[in-house]
Amino acid sequence: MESAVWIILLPLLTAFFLGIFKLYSDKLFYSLVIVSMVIYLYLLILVINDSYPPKVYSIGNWGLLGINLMVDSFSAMFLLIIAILFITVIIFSLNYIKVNKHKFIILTYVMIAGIAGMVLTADLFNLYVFLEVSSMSSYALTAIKKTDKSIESSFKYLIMSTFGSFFILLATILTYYLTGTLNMAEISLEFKSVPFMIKSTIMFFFIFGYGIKIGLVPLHAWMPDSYEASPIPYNVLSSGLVMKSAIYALIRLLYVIFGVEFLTESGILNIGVFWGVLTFIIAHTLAYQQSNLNRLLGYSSIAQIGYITIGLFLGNEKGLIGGSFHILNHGIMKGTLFLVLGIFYYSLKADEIEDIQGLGYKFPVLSFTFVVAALAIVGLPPFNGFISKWLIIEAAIEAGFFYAAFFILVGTFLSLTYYLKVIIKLYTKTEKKTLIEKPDLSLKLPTFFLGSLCILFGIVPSLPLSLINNIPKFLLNNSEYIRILLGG
Amino acid sequence: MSRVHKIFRKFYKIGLVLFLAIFLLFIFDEIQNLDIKRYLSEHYISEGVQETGAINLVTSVLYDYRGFDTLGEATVILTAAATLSFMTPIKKVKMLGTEFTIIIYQTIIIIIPFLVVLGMNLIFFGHISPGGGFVGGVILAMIPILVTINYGITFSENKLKPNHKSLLEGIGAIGFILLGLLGIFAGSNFLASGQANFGLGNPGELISAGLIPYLNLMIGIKVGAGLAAIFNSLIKEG
Amino acid sequence: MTGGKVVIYVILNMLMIFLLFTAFFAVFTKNLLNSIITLAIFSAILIVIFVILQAPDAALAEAVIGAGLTLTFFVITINKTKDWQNE
Amino acid sequence: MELPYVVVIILFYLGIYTIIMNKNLIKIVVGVNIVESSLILLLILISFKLGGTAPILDRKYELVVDPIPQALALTAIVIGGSLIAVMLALVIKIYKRYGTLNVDEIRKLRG
Repeated sequence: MESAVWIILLPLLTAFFLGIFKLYSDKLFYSLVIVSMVIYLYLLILVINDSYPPKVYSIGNWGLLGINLMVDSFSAMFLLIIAILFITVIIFSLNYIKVNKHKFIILTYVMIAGIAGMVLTADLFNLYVFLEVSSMSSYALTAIKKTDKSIESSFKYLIMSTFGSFFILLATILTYYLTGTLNMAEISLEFKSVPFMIKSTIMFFFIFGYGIKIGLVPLHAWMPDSYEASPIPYNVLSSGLVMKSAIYALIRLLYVIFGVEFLTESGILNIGVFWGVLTFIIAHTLAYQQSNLNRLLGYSSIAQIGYITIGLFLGNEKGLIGGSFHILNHGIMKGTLFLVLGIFYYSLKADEIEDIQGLGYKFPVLSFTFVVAALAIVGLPPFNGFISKWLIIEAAIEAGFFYAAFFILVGTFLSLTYYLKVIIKLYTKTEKKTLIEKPDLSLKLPTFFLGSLCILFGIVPSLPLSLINNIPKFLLNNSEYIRILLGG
Repeated sequence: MSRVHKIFRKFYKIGLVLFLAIFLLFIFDEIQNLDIKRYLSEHYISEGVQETGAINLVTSVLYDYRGFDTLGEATVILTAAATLSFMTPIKKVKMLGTEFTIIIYQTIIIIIPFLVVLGMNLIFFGHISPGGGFVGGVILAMIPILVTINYGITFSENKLKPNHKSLLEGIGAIGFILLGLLGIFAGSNFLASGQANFGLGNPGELISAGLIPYLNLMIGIKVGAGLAAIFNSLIKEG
Repeated sequence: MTGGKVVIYVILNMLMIFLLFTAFFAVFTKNLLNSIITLAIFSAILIVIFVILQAPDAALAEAVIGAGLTLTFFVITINKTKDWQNE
Repeated sequence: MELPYVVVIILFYLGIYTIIMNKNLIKIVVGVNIVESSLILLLILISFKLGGTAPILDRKYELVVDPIPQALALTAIVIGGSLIAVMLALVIKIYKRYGTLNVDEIRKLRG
């Protein structure tokens, strides 16, 4: 079970070596990027395969005294997203990024290491440290274009995210003070004897802290600006991984440390579902008024996070499966949309809705992928978005949240309106446009790969669902997770 | 209308802060009368010295029991240094230095050797006396900072080129991970200095506590080079 | 508690109060340079409190990184943004 | 031991208030610094035991202070320090681009 550590170590080691190779030779730099990417893909597949009976890897061989890494099906599903998005983004950005290319690739590797660390760790303070690693590299990636807007939005993102980190650190300190340990399994055992009011207050601080990082509605102010100003390959990773790892960490904390009984008893599940509904209603309406495509897709990401919050906060098995499947699907769909937008921006510097008029005829295959991904994200039947949204609706009805199920349908039509607006603009005839640069294969290939995944997971959902189906076993009743983590 | 709106926003913010304050105030007077359990720290205190060989328990927790946090933290410093290095403009920037008197120049020349000795002492005696990789590294970073302030950025840049700084930073970080991998090659897990029976020696001596002194050294090099690079890019920025 | 211990805890509580005063002054003063200098005093008191609370490692780290480098960066920022005369 | 915890709460929310309410960018970073210091002070307060000695075991002590929060405090100080370094670099960049440190004017100029 060595490879669980290597998933965090390999990107870090590559980033450090790239930092040195950058000074000497470009050829060495790019060959290391390709080699480490291939090895990393192989390692990820290795770990995802033998993830069913969850395994624990203790750093420094200290067992419960030190830090433990835990690979169960929830983290394996997240490693699957990392495998899919990371490889496509690195290939795409190898010749998409012109300014500060070396720094961009080094910071992407560090961010992937931070997110892999957040996903695998079973230790509370280690989760905070890796949260800081991934946030620090995402502030840097937001500001890498050094335009006025990117510096200003990166500063706003930095202040809001640090504000959230304070509450997470405060809750971690209070948890240590109450339980005397930092291992998630031991904390959940010790938390059984902690009075109700204190536990719900600590839970409130965790939710408030992570809520800012996830971007739920009243706390999402920093999100659209950072989408508009950062490089498009980073947008793929930000909406696919950075927001998702925050909600992954929150769900891991809530279900393992506090346990489902406490969640239902304290009524946080209803608040979570209501917050999700509020998020996607407001995000859809705001997305409708946007003219910049990046901001439009940013608001649509916030809306999809609303669906995922509903799915994961329902507290029943089908909800967890639907929510996790939607995390996977949204990463792929939003990745396709952003990559297609990236190619449009690369070839025509087009990022307003008016600029992409008539591009349907110039890039027929690319626009077809855009339409496929747009219909998938809206949730129309043959694609993967429909299946996960349908699972969430079924789970909502099963859990008795009829208003949530109804509003998801309303939300589907809302998102249909603004995506149709873009698609219609794409296919309206217009005069000839001069191409600045011809996008070559290494830009188109990742886009088509992600687009085909949208269709593949829609037609054959059993492929990823086989992995996702045993997620609730270790989240709903956390005794199984705790038994394994305590070295059972 | 906007005046009322501004007042409303002001009271909304103050209300939010007070609302959160009540939560924390409530917790703290509730927490005081709880019986808190500290079995993990009791274990560190009673068996810490035998298991890791380091007398300074904080260093043994930082570099052996919870070594992974320190790796994450060293990455945070590397990211901060990388962020600041691409912030600086390419063109030459006039440094807003002030002309110091001759006394300052002479004292700096005298102080620098003591700083080197102090920094190295804090790094190597990290597992015996308070200090350790981070503190020693920052003191070593003080030397290029003092040279930059006194002799201007151009002199300090050609004394210790930026490329050398990022090279040193890379070497420190890779060294830390390679020492961690030593644990795997010795048959136990990653970053295992106490458990993988590297020579623990008898506590209190300089060469004791397995890998901890070398981990300290690597972190010291990395933090020193990283913070010197951060300082120079902040000075050159503008 | 012996006499010596009581004196230390009285000093500790006084330093805590002093900490509050410096923090309030640093936040509510108009001139930025005053607020930075008060922040230096704030960090200095914090280091003394850490020493009283038997935390030598944290005191050293706070002294070198918190009071040392962070305040140098603040002064550089103030130096480069000519705006500090009028807040 | 009641007063130190009250001081931590007041400092924490003073910093939060400064971050939310202030218009000057550098004052916001001062607020971040104050909140950071209050959390580290809380960590050290948690690790303190009445009459305990520092966690350096060169001799046998009967009561030793808890070493874990001090290790966490060291990590938090370093993370906070590098965060503030990045914030101040962005503040300098914003000042060079917009010529002012006032948040409202920046919002107007950004347009």
